[in-house]
Amino acid sequence: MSDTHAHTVRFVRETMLPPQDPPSSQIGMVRWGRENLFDGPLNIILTVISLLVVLFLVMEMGPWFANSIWNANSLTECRQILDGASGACWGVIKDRWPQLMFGFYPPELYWRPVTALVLLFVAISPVLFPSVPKKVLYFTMVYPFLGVWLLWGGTIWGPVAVALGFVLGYGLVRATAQFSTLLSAAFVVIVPLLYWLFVAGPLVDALSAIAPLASQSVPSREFGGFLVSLVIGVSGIALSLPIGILLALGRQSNMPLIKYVSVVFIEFIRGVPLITLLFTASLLLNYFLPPGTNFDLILRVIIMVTLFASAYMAEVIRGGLAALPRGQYEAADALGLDYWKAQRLIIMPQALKISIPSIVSTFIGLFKDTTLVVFIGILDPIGLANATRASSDWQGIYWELFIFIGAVFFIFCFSMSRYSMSLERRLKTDHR
Amino acid sequence: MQVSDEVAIQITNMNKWYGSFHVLRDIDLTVNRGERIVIAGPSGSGKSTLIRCINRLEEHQAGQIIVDGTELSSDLKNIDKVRSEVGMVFQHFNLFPHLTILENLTLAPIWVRKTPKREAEETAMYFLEKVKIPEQALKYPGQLSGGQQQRVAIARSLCMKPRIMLFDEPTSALDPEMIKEVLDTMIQLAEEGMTMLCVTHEMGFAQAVANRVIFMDQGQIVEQNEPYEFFNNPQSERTKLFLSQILGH
Amino acid sequence: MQVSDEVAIQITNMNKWYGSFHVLRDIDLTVNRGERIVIAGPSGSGKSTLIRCINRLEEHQAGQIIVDGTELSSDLKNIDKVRSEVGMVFQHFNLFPHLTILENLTLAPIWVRKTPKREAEETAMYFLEKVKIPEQALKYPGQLSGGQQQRVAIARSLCMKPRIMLFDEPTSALDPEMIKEVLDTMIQLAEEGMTMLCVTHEMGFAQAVANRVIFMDQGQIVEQNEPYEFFNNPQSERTKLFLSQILGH
Amino acid sequence: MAMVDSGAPKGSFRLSMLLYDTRYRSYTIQIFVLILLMLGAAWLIDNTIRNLAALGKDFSFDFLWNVSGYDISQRPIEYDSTYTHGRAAIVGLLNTLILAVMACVTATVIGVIAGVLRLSKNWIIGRLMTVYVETFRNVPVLIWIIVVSAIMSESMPPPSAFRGDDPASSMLLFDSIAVTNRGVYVPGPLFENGLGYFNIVGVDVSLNLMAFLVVVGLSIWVNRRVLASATKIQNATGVRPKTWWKSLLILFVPAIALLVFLGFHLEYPELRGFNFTGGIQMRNSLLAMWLGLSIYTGAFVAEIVRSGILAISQGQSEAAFALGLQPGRTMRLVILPQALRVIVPPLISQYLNITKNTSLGLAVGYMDLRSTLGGITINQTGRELEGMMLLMLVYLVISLIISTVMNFYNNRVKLRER
Amino acid sequence: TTLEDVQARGSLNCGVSTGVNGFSAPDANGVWQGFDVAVCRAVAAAVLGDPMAVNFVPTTGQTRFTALASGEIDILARNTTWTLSRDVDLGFTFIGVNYYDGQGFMVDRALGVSSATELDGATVCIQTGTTTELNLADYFRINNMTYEPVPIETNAEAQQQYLAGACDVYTTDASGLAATRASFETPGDHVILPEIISKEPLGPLVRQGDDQWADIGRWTLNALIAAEELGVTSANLEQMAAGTTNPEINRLLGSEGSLGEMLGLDPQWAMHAIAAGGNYGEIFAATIGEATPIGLARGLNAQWTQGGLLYTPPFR
Ligand SMILES: Nc1ncnc2c1ncn2[C@@H]1O[C@H](COP(=O)(O)OP(=O)(O)OP(=O)(O)O)[C@@H](O)[C@H]1O
Ligand SMILES: Nc1ncnc2c1ncn2[C@@H]1O[C@H](COP(=O)(O)OP(=O)(O)OP(=O)(O)O)[C@@H](O)[C@H]1O
Ligand SMILES: [Mg+2]
Ligand SMILES: [Mg+2]
Repeated sequence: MSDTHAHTVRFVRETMLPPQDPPSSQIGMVRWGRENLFDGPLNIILTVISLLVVLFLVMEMGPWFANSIWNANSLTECRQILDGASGACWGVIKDRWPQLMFGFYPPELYWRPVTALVLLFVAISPVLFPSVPKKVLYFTMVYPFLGVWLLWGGTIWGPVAVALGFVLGYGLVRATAQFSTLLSAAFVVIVPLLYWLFVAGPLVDALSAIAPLASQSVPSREFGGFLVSLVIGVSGIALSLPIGILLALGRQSNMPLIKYVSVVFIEFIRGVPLITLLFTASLLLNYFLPPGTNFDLILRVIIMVTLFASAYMAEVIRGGLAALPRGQYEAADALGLDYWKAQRLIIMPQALKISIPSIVSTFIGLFKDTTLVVFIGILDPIGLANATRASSDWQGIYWELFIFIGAVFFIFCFSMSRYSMSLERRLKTDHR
Repeated sequence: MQVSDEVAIQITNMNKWYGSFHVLRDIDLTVNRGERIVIAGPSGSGKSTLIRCINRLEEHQAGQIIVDGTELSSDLKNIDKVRSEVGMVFQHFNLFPHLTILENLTLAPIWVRKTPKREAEETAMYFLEKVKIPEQALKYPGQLSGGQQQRVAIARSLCMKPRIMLFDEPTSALDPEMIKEVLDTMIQLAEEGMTMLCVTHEMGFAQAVANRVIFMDQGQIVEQNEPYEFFNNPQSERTKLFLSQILGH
Repeated sequence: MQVSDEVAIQITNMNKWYGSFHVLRDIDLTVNRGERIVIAGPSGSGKSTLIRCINRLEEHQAGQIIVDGTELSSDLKNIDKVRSEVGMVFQHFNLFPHLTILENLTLAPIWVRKTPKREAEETAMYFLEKVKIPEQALKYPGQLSGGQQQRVAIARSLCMKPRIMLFDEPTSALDPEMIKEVLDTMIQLAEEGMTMLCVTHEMGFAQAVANRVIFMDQGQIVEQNEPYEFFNNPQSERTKLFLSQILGH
Repeated sequence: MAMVDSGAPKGSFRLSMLLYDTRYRSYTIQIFVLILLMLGAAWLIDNTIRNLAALGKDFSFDFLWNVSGYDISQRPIEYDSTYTHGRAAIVGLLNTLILAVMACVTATVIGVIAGVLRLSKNWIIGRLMTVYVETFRNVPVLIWIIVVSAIMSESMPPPSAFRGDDPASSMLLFDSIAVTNRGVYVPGPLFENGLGYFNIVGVDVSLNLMAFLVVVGLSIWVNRRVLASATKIQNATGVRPKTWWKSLLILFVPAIALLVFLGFHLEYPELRGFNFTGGIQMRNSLLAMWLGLSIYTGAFVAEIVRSGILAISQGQSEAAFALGLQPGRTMRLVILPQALRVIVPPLISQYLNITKNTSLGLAVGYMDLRSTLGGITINQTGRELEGMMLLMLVYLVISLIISTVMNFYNNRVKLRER
Repeated sequence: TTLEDVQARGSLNCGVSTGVNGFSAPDANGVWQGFDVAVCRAVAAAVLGDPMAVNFVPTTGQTRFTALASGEIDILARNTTWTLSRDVDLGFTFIGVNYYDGQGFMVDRALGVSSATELDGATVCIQTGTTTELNLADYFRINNMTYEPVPIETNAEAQQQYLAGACDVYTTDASGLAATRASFETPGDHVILPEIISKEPLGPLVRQGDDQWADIGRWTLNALIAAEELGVTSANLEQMAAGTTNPEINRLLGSEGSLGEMLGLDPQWAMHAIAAGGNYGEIFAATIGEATPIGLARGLNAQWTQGGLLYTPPFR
């Protein structure tokens, strides 16, 4: 076919060309500047505007930050030191630091929330970092009870008795495995419930009488500041996980009743603002519980926040389930695993892993939303800022408190969101 | 390779619909113990559906399927019984990516058969050796090649000591180099007398080990014959057309 | 298939850098009208970059590219002119998924060439028939198979009545069955005398239709020859190595 | 479809089939769950009834018809302290909706600009936008609202600064806009030969506004006809006639004519007594909520827009360029229609979030539904159960409407696949 | 009963506001201080003998009544105005008045306003969820004036807005106005207008239906007032408790009679209550009196013998 060819085309390169440096217009600051800052009139305008904005911000806030005062016990003192100049009075943070962090938690017991926080990281480390040995998961299972005991104190038998209920449930799962899963499921749910309702209380009393192992108890109304935000956020997410899983499964169920109950619940919760649920916790929950029941506000808030988070969690987990190929369900079926075993051994471990980044995002959202508890009189950081500003010493202070609170939230949320992004990237390459 | 007279699977007059679409029409099929059957047919002819009905991954709406003496009905106990007797290998392996190979293999024996863990692991290693990859036991599926994964999938089914094995195009998702290693494993299995139903387009395999080739089209069994006759002397027009297509290219 | 003496593309001493990475080094290439050139070479050798420079999807930093008498510089008018003369087919088709096949084909003629709609549609149907899928005109790209999509992509380029066609690995994202249908379309195009530059590893295609095969490595043209000579009598060591790899397997 | 249930032995129903037979099992479970649900509901309702009885309260919505006794500063409809609680709730609802709509619009604008700028090649603007997005996303919205409100009340001049012979501040734009720490006063429309009002179910509807809307609607319709005929000409001849000047004429001339006819003029705000009067006042509370929600949500929208544009692969614009389409057309014909499919659904859920977040109005004294019905009314009447239920119901209805719109959109633009 | 609950718990749950200078606010050590707080401490001391056995539950204008109704708190001491509907319809019992107040207005001196009747068209900062909101609406309507309400949640916020000039007028109880003004950099630049537009008897309240508990609260408060009248102070408390010539003091401090027993309390209940923070006058002086930054004069809250309204029924 090449016979129609006009001229010879043969060419062979004898020596390869070495790479050369690009022309000078292609490298260095000049090119970088031209390409990134001054490429075309629009870009030049944008650059100038941005520089002006940055300049303006620095001019406006620079002196204020530059004149920061750290050692002052009241605003008046600050004003005296500043002597008319504009400047930040960070003395308020120093003065109220323990309060903003721990609220009214007894100062001699600060080590307890701190330990609880450190142990929390240990407990979730196997989930977050694949290199952590799997054995740590046992600690993760113990942590909720340990954490509760560290934070609230009191007799150690309370958490132990509650934990026993779970052990009981697990034992029943093992024991009733050969019966119909339906019967055993009912059994496994009902027996521990009965235990918690009727046996656990007397058991705790009995055990405390025998071996009074107790630490100083701290009622939750003494919690405040970031401690309260963290407690509400973390327990909301942790408790909402199992409920969210059930709701997600319910929403996928082919039984209409269960499906619609789940859908209605999820859509209801997602359709109303969190603040109305918080008001429900503070104003209405007592209407719905038997007359005379009365437990403290933070606990009620945790209940409502858990319900709130579980609706969002359900959607997150539904996303994780949807990402699983059908083949996984079929393979489990074909091996003879029943629904619950398949869920527990095959589906959930994978779906949850896929969902971790979204769970982290949900947590960030929830953590930010905990600031709304200020509306029902819980002294979270914002609430404490208001209370601080109501004291004679600090009446009139403003920016410093909110900048500080905002910065702490930022550090928390930003690092978590970065972590979840890196996790997402890792999962993308991990998963087949 | 002996075929006994005992019936392993008995399908009578079975029909299945997806919505109003009639996928399987009046299927009658008897498989004896030790038989090795290859099912072929154009895409969409219902081969996968048929095979999936046999362990109730799909529900049939009319007719009877009796596997190893147990009738498949809506009774869960029967379904469980059948499923633990029948192993299945899928086109896309469907290994569990979050478990090691060994855990993949011991999962069902431990949780369904209640085998002690130690014993389950021994069985698992035995079958891994049989499919010639014992050294991969502690890796994760994602670290294996497609052919190795499919062999693990076969071993996983075998660990449940099934009396019947179903294969749904086990080699069609594999690169050509890997097809052979999987087929070798299957041939070995066939030689040991396992009852097998296999949907495949590997005609070499069919000729080598099948007792019978079944040709399906439009949800019905169109032709059934011994491999040699089937390939060299097809009766129906459709079969001829089909054979010319797959052998031609 | 005649090759005229008229020059279609003239590349002289062209260099391109990505940052400080020298991708294309001293490229000299003259393509006559009606010539069909296949470009081959290992991955990362700059084949795609070269072809994308020809319609200024990438900017070159030194040297000259003259397409159909128009020099490519930063002059927007020239770029528009060249782009409407040169058609390009991508590895991943890049059809517009929100438009029907017909709309995909008429979009550029209507908005760039200012063709009346009716006329544009007629042309579109003509080319759809040419790539043998006129019946798909009203479907959406997502509803077509890969091979069909790539043929639509070729038709889409042709609707602009280009004088030069560029192909960047048009078949490498396709299943084997579909490769043939796309190559057939391309061969037909070649036979009609279209000037073509084609990056491909389909050596059968190269032997069948190319006037010239260009082998690139490390951003330079290493060897250039007629297909027969190129495959049977490669000169450079690199070419030999490359050919042994792709033909060997 | 012919359903024949042969083979299966029918007659012999055994009790165990309730548990083991797939046909009955799901009923067993559902009935069990239903019983549990009803028990739970009965328990809750019984508790509520007993608690109400113990407190000596009844369950009734009569309070909605009682005189409210409190004033609301921002009143889209007529209201004062002699109206009822029900009316106060409606005022609150309207305020919620006004705020939500305003914030949705600006959040979208800010978000689109920031999202696009974040993709810009300009290094410094890209960095600035990243800083914007990250700072605003990672700090609670409540703090932003409080901070914006503080900036407004701290750094803007009070109305008194405009007073005197040598005022400390002056109005902007030829004395037409006053920016004060009580809000921004802008000129308001007045009509010399106005058409008056029309009263429907106790709400005064301005006929001027109606007439204006009708005229604008008509203009838009005519403009669409013009565009359609341009398309027709383009289809026939291939050349699209220039229509922008026609569109301008059609869109603006009739509206201006109507305004002239009605004797439209602006009423400028004027410092009288303690405050500016005349014109339209956008109160601090509204501005703080509006800006706070907009910039906070804008950061999320920016991310949505950015990822939406990134999701439309590079290949699409390359293919369009290779066909000779210019960047502007490529954007309009190829990129935008596809990016919108990706962007709109999450955007709508951001709108949902904005609507829900308007309930933070209390923090800066914005009288939205939560502050009126869910706040002062509950507090003055002690009807927290009824009030909260009503409040949730209203939010739920708004949410459902928004998500219905979203589903409708999703179904309409779904890409067809095999 | 509530008394039994409190004694079993060993601590009193007392609702206070989330922060009003001088009335209730936590100090840097997290200890609540203030005039309302002192009432809580006195009741705790009377019931439990320990003034520190109080759990303070911060409540907002919105949550305070529910918290009390639901039993979350035993007593609400949060400058709450005693009105008929609260007493009757909402189902609470006011146990007395610890501060007689009235709603007033504060304006910037520079405005040159000297009477509330000149406030037509003004922008007014009010705290929501209070009776001030209703009084304000009434007052302006009666006087045919218009105003622009700026509803604000907390006192600190209101003060901020007022100082920044975002409102011309700040209205709240006169005590609050004075307390707020006292903390300004230049208090002299602000005037409190002479009009008091409402009666605001502020007092602690308890749930209706537990008369014993209401009695305890009521008489604890009375004991503080009576102590001032009778000259019992924390300084001479020990000495007087040993017995005096005045039988009323003896009955009050438990050295004579069995008043404590009638209430179901320790005979020394009142002594403990007074020991907690001193008598009414001492508490007043320490928290909001003229020597504090708040600088309130006794005014109406002086003893009846001094021309004030404080008048306790006899202890007998
Ligand atoms: N879940 C389902 N719902 C509706 N139709 C289905 C479903 N699964 C399969 N079908 C249809 O049933 C028919 C038979 O499908 P089946 O998968 O059994 O074919 P097959 O012979 O295995 O084809 P292949 O060789 O492509 O795997 C096909 O037309 C298919 O579209
Ligand atoms: N936008 C870019 N920025 C930086 N480097 C690039 C870019 N695009 C390509 N490269 C680099 O330029 C080199 C040549 O790329 P090119 O895509 O032209 O190779 P190719 O020969 O087409 O390879 P393949 O066969 O894999 O498509 C590669 O090393 C690639 O990594
Ligand atoms: Mg199949
Ligand atoms: Mg390439």
